[in-house]
Amino acid sequence: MIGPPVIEALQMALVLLAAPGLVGIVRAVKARLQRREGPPLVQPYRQILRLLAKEVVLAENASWLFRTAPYLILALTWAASSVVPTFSTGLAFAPLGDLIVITALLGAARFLLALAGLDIGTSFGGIGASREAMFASLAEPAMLMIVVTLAIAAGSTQLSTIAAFMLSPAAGLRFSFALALVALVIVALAENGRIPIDNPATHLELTMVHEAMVLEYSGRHLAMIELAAALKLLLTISIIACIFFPFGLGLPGFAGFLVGLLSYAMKLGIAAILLGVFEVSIAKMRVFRVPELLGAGLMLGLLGTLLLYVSRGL
Amino acid sequence: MGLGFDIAHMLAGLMVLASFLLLYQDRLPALINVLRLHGFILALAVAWQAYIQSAPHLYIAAVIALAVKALVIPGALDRIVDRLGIHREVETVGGIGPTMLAGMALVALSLRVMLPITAHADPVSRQDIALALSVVLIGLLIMVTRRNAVGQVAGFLSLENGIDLAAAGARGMPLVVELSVAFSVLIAFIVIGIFLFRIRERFDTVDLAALESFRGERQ
Amino acid sequence: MIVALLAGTALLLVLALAGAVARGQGPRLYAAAAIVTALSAVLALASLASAPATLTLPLGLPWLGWHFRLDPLSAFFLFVVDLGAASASLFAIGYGRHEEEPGRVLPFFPLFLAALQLVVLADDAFSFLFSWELMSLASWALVLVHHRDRESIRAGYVYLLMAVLSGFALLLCFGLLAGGAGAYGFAAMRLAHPAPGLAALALLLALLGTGAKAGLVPVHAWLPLAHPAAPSHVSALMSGVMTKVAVYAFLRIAFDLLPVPPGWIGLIVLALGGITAVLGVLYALMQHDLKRLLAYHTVENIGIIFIGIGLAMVFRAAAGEEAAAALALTASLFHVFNHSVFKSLLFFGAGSVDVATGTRDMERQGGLIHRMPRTGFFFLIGCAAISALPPLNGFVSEWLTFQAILLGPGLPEWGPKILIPVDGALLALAAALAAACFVKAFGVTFLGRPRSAAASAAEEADRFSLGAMGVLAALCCLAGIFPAVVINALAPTARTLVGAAMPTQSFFHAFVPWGAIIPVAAARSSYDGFAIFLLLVAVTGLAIGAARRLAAHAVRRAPAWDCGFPDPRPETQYTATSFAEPIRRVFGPAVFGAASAVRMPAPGSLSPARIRSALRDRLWEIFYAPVAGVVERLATSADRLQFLTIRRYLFFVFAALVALLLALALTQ
Amino acid sequence: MIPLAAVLAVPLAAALLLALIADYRLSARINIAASLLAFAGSLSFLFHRPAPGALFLIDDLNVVFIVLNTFVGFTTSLFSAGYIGHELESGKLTAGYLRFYHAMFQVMLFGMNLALVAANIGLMWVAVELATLSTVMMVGIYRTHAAIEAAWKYFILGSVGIALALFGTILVYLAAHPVIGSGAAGMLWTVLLAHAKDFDPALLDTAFVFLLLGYGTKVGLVPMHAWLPDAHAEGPTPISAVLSGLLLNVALYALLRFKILLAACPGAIAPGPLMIALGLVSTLLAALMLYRRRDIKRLFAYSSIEQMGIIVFAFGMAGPLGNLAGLLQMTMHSLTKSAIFFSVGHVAQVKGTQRIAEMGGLTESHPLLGWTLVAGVVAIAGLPPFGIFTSEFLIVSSSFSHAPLLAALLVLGLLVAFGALLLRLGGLAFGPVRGAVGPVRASSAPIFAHLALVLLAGLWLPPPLVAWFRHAASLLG
Repeated sequence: MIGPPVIEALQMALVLLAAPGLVGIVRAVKARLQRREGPPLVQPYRQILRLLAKEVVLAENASWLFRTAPYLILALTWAASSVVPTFSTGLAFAPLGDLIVITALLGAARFLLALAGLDIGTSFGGIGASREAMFASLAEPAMLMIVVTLAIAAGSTQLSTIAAFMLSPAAGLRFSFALALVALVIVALAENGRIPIDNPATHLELTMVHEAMVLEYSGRHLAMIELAAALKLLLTISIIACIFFPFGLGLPGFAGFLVGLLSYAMKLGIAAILLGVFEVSIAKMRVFRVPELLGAGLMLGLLGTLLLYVSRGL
Repeated sequence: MGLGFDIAHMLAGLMVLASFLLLYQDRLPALINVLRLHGFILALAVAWQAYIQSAPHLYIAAVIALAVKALVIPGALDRIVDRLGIHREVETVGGIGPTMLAGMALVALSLRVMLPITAHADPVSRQDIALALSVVLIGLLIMVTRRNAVGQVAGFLSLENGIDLAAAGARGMPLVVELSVAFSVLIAFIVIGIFLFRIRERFDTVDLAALESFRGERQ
Repeated sequence: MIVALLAGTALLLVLALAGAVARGQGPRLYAAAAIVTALSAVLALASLASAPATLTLPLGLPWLGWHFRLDPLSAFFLFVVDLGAASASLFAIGYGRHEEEPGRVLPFFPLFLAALQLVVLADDAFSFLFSWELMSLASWALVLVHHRDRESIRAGYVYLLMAVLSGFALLLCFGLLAGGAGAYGFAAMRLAHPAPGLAALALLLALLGTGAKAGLVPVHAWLPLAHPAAPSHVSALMSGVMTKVAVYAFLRIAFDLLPVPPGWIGLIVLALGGITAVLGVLYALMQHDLKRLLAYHTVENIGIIFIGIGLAMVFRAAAGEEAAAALALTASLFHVFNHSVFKSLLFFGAGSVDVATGTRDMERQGGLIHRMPRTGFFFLIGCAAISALPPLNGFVSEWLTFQAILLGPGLPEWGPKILIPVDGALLALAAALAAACFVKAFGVTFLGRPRSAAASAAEEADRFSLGAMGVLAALCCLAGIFPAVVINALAPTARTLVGAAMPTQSFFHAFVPWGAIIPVAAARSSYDGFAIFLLLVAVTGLAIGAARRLAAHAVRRAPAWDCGFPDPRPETQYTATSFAEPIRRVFGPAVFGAASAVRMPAPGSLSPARIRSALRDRLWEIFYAPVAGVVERLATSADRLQFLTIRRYLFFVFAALVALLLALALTQ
Repeated sequence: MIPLAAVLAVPLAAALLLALIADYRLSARINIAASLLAFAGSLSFLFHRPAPGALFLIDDLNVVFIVLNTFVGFTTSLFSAGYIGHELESGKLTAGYLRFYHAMFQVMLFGMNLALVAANIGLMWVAVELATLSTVMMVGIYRTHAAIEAAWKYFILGSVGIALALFGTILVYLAAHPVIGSGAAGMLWTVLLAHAKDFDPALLDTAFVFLLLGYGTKVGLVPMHAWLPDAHAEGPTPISAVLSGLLLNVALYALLRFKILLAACPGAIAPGPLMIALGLVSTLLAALMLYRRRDIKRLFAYSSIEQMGIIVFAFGMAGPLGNLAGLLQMTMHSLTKSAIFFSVGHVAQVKGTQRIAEMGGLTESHPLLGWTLVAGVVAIAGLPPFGIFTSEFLIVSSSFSHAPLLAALLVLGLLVAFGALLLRLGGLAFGPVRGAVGPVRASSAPIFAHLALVLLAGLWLPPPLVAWFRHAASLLG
């Protein structure tokens, strides 16, 4: 009764709308834990609207790349999120790409963002871009190793298939998956520039990575960037949820659809709370400790792959 | 035939002996004298071969040997020595004793190589060849153990005598005369060469060590 | 068909002669070369699926002759060659005008093109090696065009030496295959069944020979020296095309001439490919000479291609894995095509920048996107493509390679089970680092503020150069958006090599209403470049439209914010070196033995702080320096023989004589 | 008999005539004319040959050598005409020496031709000695310290070699004697070959040892090679060309003849291994020696040793392919190396020195010389499109299948040698211009003639030529 196109449209709208809210929840949780009043949950939405209303202050030597990048970044992130089964597996765009494609789309967004950081020719833009490049050069392989682990286990890189496999008894409980989960969490933190890799709240110059790249943005451009960042956070959480906690996915009928929606909302909420708790309970790392962490992530991914052979005679 | 064989054998043996004498000499004048003797014995040997092979053209070869090898060239060498005033010792490489031992070894080697294989060649040429080979080898040995040009020429000359002996010993070998002539030309050139160096006043001595000093490649 | 192609080659040879005699006819010659090669590219494309055609010319050895053969494999590579050649010639029509000594380029450029074509068409060992060496020779002459600077002379030296090494390796390989009787025809070699050990040795020799030409680590050292030294259109040919010809040679020998080799050789190729990919990109990150950076990226991409080939060999050796082998092979062939396209594009861009700013040093450039917008745009597309970003072509081939890697664990043996995922990690690492490297390449060269007067006065490239770049950029996009077309075109080639091909990718697939490519099964994995492209366009349009409708339109130009302390001096920007610094700190100590020392001035002193960092080329130290040292030492000791006395020389003769006589005496 | 007269009598007569003529221009022309006549005569051998006689024998094997010999002799005389005039002007030679030079040139050609057509091993020996002596004269002609020294070294080593060769010849006769009996018949190729199967193999072995070392000295095989580099470097360049292009071949020819003889005698040792060993040693050592050379002519002299090593290796490997490749390589080397020496001669005259350090950037200052030098080195390195590529292709590929290790060693030598030559070429032909940049007045026709032939051979070998080579190769067993 609800065809894939409808679900697809619903999901794309949903993720875009839910993303700032998710950020709001995380901030609220952190504020509470820090005994602060903290901003209201809708603050991110207001922020974006306010930015849209403001004029754009453009650096003199900004090129067309600098001006188009925000839209492309948002588009890439959004397109990636359109492939991830959030509350239902029956997505029209599912065949567009698999987990690797999603990673690549996010990589493309990062590529553009780094270039935008370099475009103005300020030292902060450079610092952000070069550090982002270093993080990415380790985070992406780690991500792909996780993909390999899952692909070997599930015999597929298609998220819907993986989710279905994870639901089936064939999956069982495997040590490899635990490793993969840890690695994926590390990657997710790096991708979204969360503590301990980066601090989204800071404007203390020398610790900035993501913020340093977008330092020159303002007005609607900045709005796009912010939205894309929020969307990315939601997207990574959805991926983790879809792979490791696919409960309530792919159930038949309208009831199943509703169950999917509810469980998804629940997952997002839990993830937001966990993230908030995690961020207040840990300190940010020195930049050059990060590669070690990400390297550990990569190794975990690879280890997970190799351990699969032990756990199941492939 | 028996006698003929023995005499040929004796003469060849004498040449080997003379070669050893050459090896032993360490003064140029004496060296040249022994060389003279060497050439003289060669002439005799060739003549004898001519007689027992009844090959008249060998007599010519013998005469040439006598003329060139026993008289002309040693004389020339004498003159060089006089002109250059190098009656002093020949610097030999690695004393006389070891050299003599090496010579012995060479004779043994040449016998070992030759005697078995020429089994069905006729005995005269057979032993001739064997001894000639040892003369040749000793000649080479002399060349590599003498630092002085004259000494080396002497060595080369004895080497060549050995070859002449072989040629004469090879029964009925044609062109022997021509070959020995050609060879004498070679020797003549060598001697002339030494003269040239002397006359052009480029080297105050024909000591090759001095001649080696320059290399075109040296900076 | 083949006759027409060879006629084209002959025309190129005529052009070479013309180039030797004609003065100031550069543009005309290049135009002619462009037309000829474009035509033969079309012919090659047309004969991709046609049955093998052969031709024999009475050249070379009379009893052998020169054999030519056009089968799907050679047709594909001929297309790659001619595409690169045509675009390079087109580019050179404009670019060549800036050459100060065209007389050193014009004779050898067409000769080089002809040799490239002949290698691909050759069908016997003699004509193959003849063309192979001719190819090296012509490109050597082109490397030496700027012969006054010592660097290019050294580059030429190392280059030709390695080229001759590779030639000898192949010669020995063919010697084995031909046997004592000298059956040099490839046809005979196909029929001959050499003993397994022999075949393995031949294959390893082939790997050495072709690897040394393709730039496989550790026999890659010549590549980053030679490719930048040549004029840029030649660099593009050497990087984009000549290395592919080496790949062709390996495929020809390993998949066509030899019987199916054992799997362990495939694993060796696989391992070499992974190492090459990662080391190549790491070295590239450390460069700030734009063309050298690109050259090192050629090494990386060759590594990726050989990963695919290695996978294909492993699958081929295993029973019943033809489909997987076909997938791996198709992936690497696809990447061959892609790399030839975007590497040529990037070298053209680098050449235009070189001409415009008079330097290849990125540290003296910047902000060129304002002065040369079109070049910048095309170069950006090239960067995105080589960084494997969807929806461009580079991503598709690497995605396919990954799909092949994901099939590896299904193999029974443990070797591939372990090694293939590790190679996957290496491939992923290489891809990610490549993206970082091209952020640097584009960002430092085209973005930011000019770092030199020349850069701020740069002029946009001429229309021919732009045309060449535009064509290639368009190809990058098309091949990425419609990968199904390319994959289907590659099917015959794959079938001739591994006896199977990927499932035909119908443009409107039955399963999904889009152009998804499905390597194995829809449930396993699929990628739909066209739909993603459409989606991106739609979503971007949506975002922009929304911004237009909802947001304020006001735009104010102002000085950069830069946290309130903007500094007008361009020196304050990040340089190429500083951009790569974090990665250098991560990988440097292990790979380059990097050492860096920071000297901070005393507190209060106004003298600048200095950082001094040094890299060492470990590979050179391990593989090349020792060999050179040994030869040097031997040469020095042998040289004493030149300065002995006559007596000593006589002694050698004497010793030789006695030794031989002794030997005789003992043997009798 | 006319052709024979052309090949032998003409040079001899010309030598006598030239000894009388003072005007060097005239004598240079006569020199050319005589060489041309000899070449024409040798060409006629291709169509009909005089019946083998007691003194002269012409068969498929030595026809190859004679034609090559007379042709290179002719081109060299052309080159020398332009070259020697400059020597006179630059005062390095006087008119008197020029007269001597031209006479000796013809004597040399006569000696070599005689050695090639001789049917009698004794006669051949005499001829080789004659050729040697005449070249010794030529090497020393500049009367400089270095020249006389080089000549002396060449002379002494050569004489010892000659002596050993003669001893070997005598031994061969001795081996033949029991079968053939006394008399001149015992020294005739044809007769010897016919009865070789009955000879005492052990005696032949010993003979071959002496012949290999004796004639090997002339071929320039290590360890008897010491004379070669200096002789090439210190003599007039035409002589260097003749030495590399011709004399080495003549000695090699003698060696090959005796190899055939041994091959025909069942019990005798296979000469192959010996030749292979000497060839490899020569190639490897010469390759190493190339690195430290500072004198351009010495450089290419050592490359000749290397090439001779390859050729001897090929003949040692034997087999139809090996021998064919050997003959081809020998021909190509003669043409290429003499061409190289021609252009090197011009270069040295322009620069006024032979020191490599004092010449550079030739492709810029003298494009013609520079590029011909590049082409020559590329050709000698066995790269296409030149003929040596073909022969090296055959040698390596055919030997690797049944003697992998040896072939690998040979390849190693080739690589090392190429490294050295390429290193020098980089400085000579490219890079900044060094040394004088005066114009070249002598003609480059001989260079182009040779290179064109080598290029043609690389692209297309006329089938009759190959058939003829193959027959010669089959003679070599």
